[in-house]
Amino acid sequence: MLAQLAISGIVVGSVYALVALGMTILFRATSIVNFGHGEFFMLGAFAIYVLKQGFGWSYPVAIAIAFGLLFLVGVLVERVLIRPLGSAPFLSFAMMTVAFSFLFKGLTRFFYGRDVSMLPPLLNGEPLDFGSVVLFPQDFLVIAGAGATMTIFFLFFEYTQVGKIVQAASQAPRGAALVGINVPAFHSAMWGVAALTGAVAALLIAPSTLVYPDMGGQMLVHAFAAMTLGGFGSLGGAVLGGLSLGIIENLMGGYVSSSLVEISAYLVIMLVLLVRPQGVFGEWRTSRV
Amino acid sequence: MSKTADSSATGNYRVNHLARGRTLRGLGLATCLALLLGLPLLVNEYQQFVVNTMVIYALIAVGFNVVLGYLGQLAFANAAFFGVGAYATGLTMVHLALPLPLALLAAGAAGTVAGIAVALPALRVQGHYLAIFTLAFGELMRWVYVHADAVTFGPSGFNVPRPAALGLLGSPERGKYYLFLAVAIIAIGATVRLLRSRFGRAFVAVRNNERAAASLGVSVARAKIIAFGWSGFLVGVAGGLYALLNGRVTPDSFGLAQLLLNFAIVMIGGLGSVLGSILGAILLTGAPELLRNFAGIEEIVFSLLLIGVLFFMPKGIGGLIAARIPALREPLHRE
Amino acid sequence: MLEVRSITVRFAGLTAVSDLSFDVGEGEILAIMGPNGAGKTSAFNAITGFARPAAGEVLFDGRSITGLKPDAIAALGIRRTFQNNGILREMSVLENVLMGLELSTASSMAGVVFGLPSSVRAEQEAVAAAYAQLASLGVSALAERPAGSLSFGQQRLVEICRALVSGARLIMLDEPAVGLSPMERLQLGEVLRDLAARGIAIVLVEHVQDLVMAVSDRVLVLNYGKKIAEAAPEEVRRNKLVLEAYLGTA
Amino acid sequence: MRRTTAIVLGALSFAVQSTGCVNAQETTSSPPIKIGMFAPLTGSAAFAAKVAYGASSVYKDINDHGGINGRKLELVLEDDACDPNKGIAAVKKLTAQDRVFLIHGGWCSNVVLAIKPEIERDNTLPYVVLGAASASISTPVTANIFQPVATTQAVANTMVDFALSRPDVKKVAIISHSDEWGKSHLQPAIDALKAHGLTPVETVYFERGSTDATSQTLKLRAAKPDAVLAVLYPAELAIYLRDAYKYGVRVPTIGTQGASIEDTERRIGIPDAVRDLYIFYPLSQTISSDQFKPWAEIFKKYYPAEPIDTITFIGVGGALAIADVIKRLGPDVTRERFLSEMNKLTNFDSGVQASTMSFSPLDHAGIKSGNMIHLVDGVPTIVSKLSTPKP
Repeated sequence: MLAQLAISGIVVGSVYALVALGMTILFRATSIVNFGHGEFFMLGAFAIYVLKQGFGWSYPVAIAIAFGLLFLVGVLVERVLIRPLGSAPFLSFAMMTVAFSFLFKGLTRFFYGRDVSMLPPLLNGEPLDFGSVVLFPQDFLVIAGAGATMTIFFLFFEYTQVGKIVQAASQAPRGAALVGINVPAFHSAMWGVAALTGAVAALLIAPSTLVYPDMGGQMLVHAFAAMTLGGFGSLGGAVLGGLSLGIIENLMGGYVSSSLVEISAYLVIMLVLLVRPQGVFGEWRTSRV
Repeated sequence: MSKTADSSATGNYRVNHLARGRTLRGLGLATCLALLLGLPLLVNEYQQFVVNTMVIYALIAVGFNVVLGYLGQLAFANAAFFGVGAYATGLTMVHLALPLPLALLAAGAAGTVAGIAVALPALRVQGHYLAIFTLAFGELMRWVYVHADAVTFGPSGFNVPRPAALGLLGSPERGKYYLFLAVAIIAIGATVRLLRSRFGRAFVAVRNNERAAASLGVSVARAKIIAFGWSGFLVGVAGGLYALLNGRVTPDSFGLAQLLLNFAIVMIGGLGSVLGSILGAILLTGAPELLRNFAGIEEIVFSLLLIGVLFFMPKGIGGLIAARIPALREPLHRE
Repeated sequence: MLEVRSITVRFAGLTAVSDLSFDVGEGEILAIMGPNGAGKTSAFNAITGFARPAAGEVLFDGRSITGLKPDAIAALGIRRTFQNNGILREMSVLENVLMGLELSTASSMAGVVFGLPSSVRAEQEAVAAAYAQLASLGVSALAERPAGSLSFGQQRLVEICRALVSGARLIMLDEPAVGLSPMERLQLGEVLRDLAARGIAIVLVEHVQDLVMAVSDRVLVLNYGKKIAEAAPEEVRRNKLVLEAYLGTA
Repeated sequence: MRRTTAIVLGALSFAVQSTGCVNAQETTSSPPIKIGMFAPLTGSAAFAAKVAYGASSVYKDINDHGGINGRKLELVLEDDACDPNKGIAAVKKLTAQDRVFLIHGGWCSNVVLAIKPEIERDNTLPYVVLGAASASISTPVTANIFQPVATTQAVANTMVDFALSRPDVKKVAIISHSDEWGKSHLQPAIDALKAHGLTPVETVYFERGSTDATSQTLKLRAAKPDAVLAVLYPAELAIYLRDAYKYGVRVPTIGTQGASIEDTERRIGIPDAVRDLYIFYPLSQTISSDQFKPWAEIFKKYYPAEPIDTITFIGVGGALAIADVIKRLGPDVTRERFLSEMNKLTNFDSGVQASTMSFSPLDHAGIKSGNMIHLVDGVPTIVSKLSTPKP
């Protein structure tokens, strides 16, 4: 049972990790904590749903276009809502993200709130038995999809020239501007990438659950918990935090009580921030306050 | 309201310059009070109910503003304080048969305790850490309401007894109105006095610059605890009134939707403005009732309003008033 | 009045101040100079409670204040300014000065909330005292202005006003002349000498030589966290080590 | 402050004027009968707006056929957003401002329970529940509150009876949401099992919005149940069924109303995973059946953009009962007579609901049972007993 709980925890956790990674990238690049990140996930799911079910397009086409759309949404959010705030205080940015999260939720609810929307599974198939552990093909897809996306980000940030410059730009925007980086464009792109990771997470998880306007809230809290656990602003921490959170939830449910599954994330956030605010895996990074 | 405002005006250091403004303001407040007292004669029961809701939200907004606007801390625990207050009033009336005034005090006490509980991490973590912490705290409270069935009656909530005294003035809504109005005037009046005293200045100093504040002898920790505690007290009492207003307390009332509403009211009313908070509450609780025929766009309208405020009037309605009507300017206004 | 006994301050693994000692007496003006990164602000922070010295002791009136919190140190009558933005920008000038009275205003939480006469009176007296202090520095016309909208010179005056109103006996100024016009510098120098004449001790960190030379009784020079000279202004000017420290790094 | 008052008064005068407009339209000699309705048209439960639209298309259809005894029905529909505070405001508006004859409304039980004291206070006002199922709405009985839908009690009883309809089922486990909806089914189900001398071998909670039921399913599997009662919303039901199949919990699963069995199968993508799924079904026939064609057409006529679902028809039985009772009142339509006629309604067959509706002064829970639906060769079919396992 332990092995099964742990493996299933990793499957769910890898989606949390992916969403947390998207938020972390944005935070690293712009010092903005995006309280509307859950809505990127939700919009990603709806984009795929509308293209696949509404327009009747095939999954590959729908997915490709949905990813493109979400990138665009991220860029637009930055251009239209974030950039005009200029050098406003931290509070204003936080509030702006709260505001657009409710805007997106409201718009989606207005158009799709009365439907029960769902996506067909990406992969059908009988469960595969590995002795004490049973997995669906879809589970492999989730791990592989999340794993691949995360690997791409790591390779990009740690090993490419552009990635290193990008990191520099996030740490010292003025210096970056001096060496010729177009910082505003870079910020736009990072918003786009963040929204795109939301869409990837949505693709991995939405076919096995419903698509509904409130689906972002839960995911946001899980991503926060993952980031907090792993140390705010640490890419590796976000991933480790996400995976750990998935396992913690399952172990809580399996060994303690099923009513604790839903608050595991909240408890993790509160405990970590009270006891070790720098995160279990992370180093302390002072944030823009 | 005239009594409250008068005594706070004496504590108001502008007053030396504005002796004439003071008389005018006194007259204005007296008129206002008369209108507020006479209001029930002009409205039907439904409208009275909506007005009662406005009074509660005015109290919530002022309370939330203490932390968000004056202390400048991004805390998302307001819906939790509200819920704690509602549960405290309802449960002490049901389980302990407390009389109404005591049950409301219990709400205030519970809110204060919750406020201080949130202030403690606020001493260690700030900014988005605090925001996330308080978000988690609020959801945890909701989980407690749902799962502590034996005390809280679980997810379906419970009915709050209706004190007979509230029906003495014809309709219970009218009775509630005078009760709510009295509580709100006393509580908001006290808040105004607090904000204009050295305590309020300490809040704003902490918001401005914690290090500078500390160098002036402000205990940052104490200022945060007082602000959060007081905010929790006001919002807790508002929660107690909310329990009475609806006659029923359910966990669902204190979730993210509630938080958005509180947040929007304070932002649109204006950070660091008591008057703005009150007007914001009236606007945002009244507008959905007027727009009943256009249901479904509440979230969209609120969020667009929020965005508009952030772009075009960062000081909200309160800032607008301060710019236009100097007599209504509030000391300690965010500049 | 202030005795600093061989304090050492470490910050993120670096030794910012090492083994620093000095005294300041009533009515004395001590200037601390030194190149950038010499540890001047760290020394300030250690004295005023914003940083904890790794070793050494700070005495005020013969009592150790080492390791006290900033607000507790402020309560003893030590007030400081910050290199930049020590002013509370979003508050009015009057409110800034009132902040100086934070500790001496006797209003209680309950008194304020219930509007008790004693607290109301305490608040009114504070306002009166703040006005009086502004008037004594000749800036009462600024009372209602938001502090953030003032010129740098005016901001310094407000900060000094804020320190004075609290009855501070030691005022520590961190680069007060930054951004000031020559006229304003002269004015500031006059104010400082005035304060010293009233028996207030002043410690200032300053780069602007003419101000330092004009006002200070003694000058202390720091380099790499160490004291390399402490003497009257004219002597320091001729000190070899000091010249090296400045020219060598220039 | 003066502005405050100005805004308040402005708002109120607007509200007063808008009522005036409504009154001005009533010019015919026999005024319409005003029916107030409230439902979650927005918010997280907005999918249930179609319950209100289903019922209101009945009233519209009646009007298009000349009304009742020559009088038209005038419907005032309010949003409650599934929020008690908004629900109370809606009811107060309907009674104090619109002065409706009766109220037919409420999908969310927490809203209905919140307005209950309000309705009790004005005990002449007839209130008929639109779709809310909580058993505590009609138990204990309130003179003017009628519940013409299957209560959670009725649903839970039906589920338990159905699970035990096969003699070898002795160990029953439950997986449930812990919200108001979940718990209002859970307790009656446990009570119903108790009446058969059984206790659930395992009860686990599975929360709304979760994406994985591994820990819950493994716990259920460890208890080795003969049948599982699943008090879950459609999304979570599908997740649970997939995991149950994955981890080899292959016993009959009995679900509450709300989930479409075909959708569930399509979402899981494995026909075998829903082979043993039975879902409580409140209607007399499947909505694709011939008997439901006319109803579907009426609905399409008035709400062409709304999709048709099982829950579209939940409020239809109540609307038909209300219309029937008003018709029996003849020209003398008073609230008092309506309440007394309602109490006399016996074995009223709406043709829509799974069972007939009966009220008496002592019992205002009008519907006592429902159907079970099951996929037979991929076709949703109404069944009455748990079939014996295939070899």
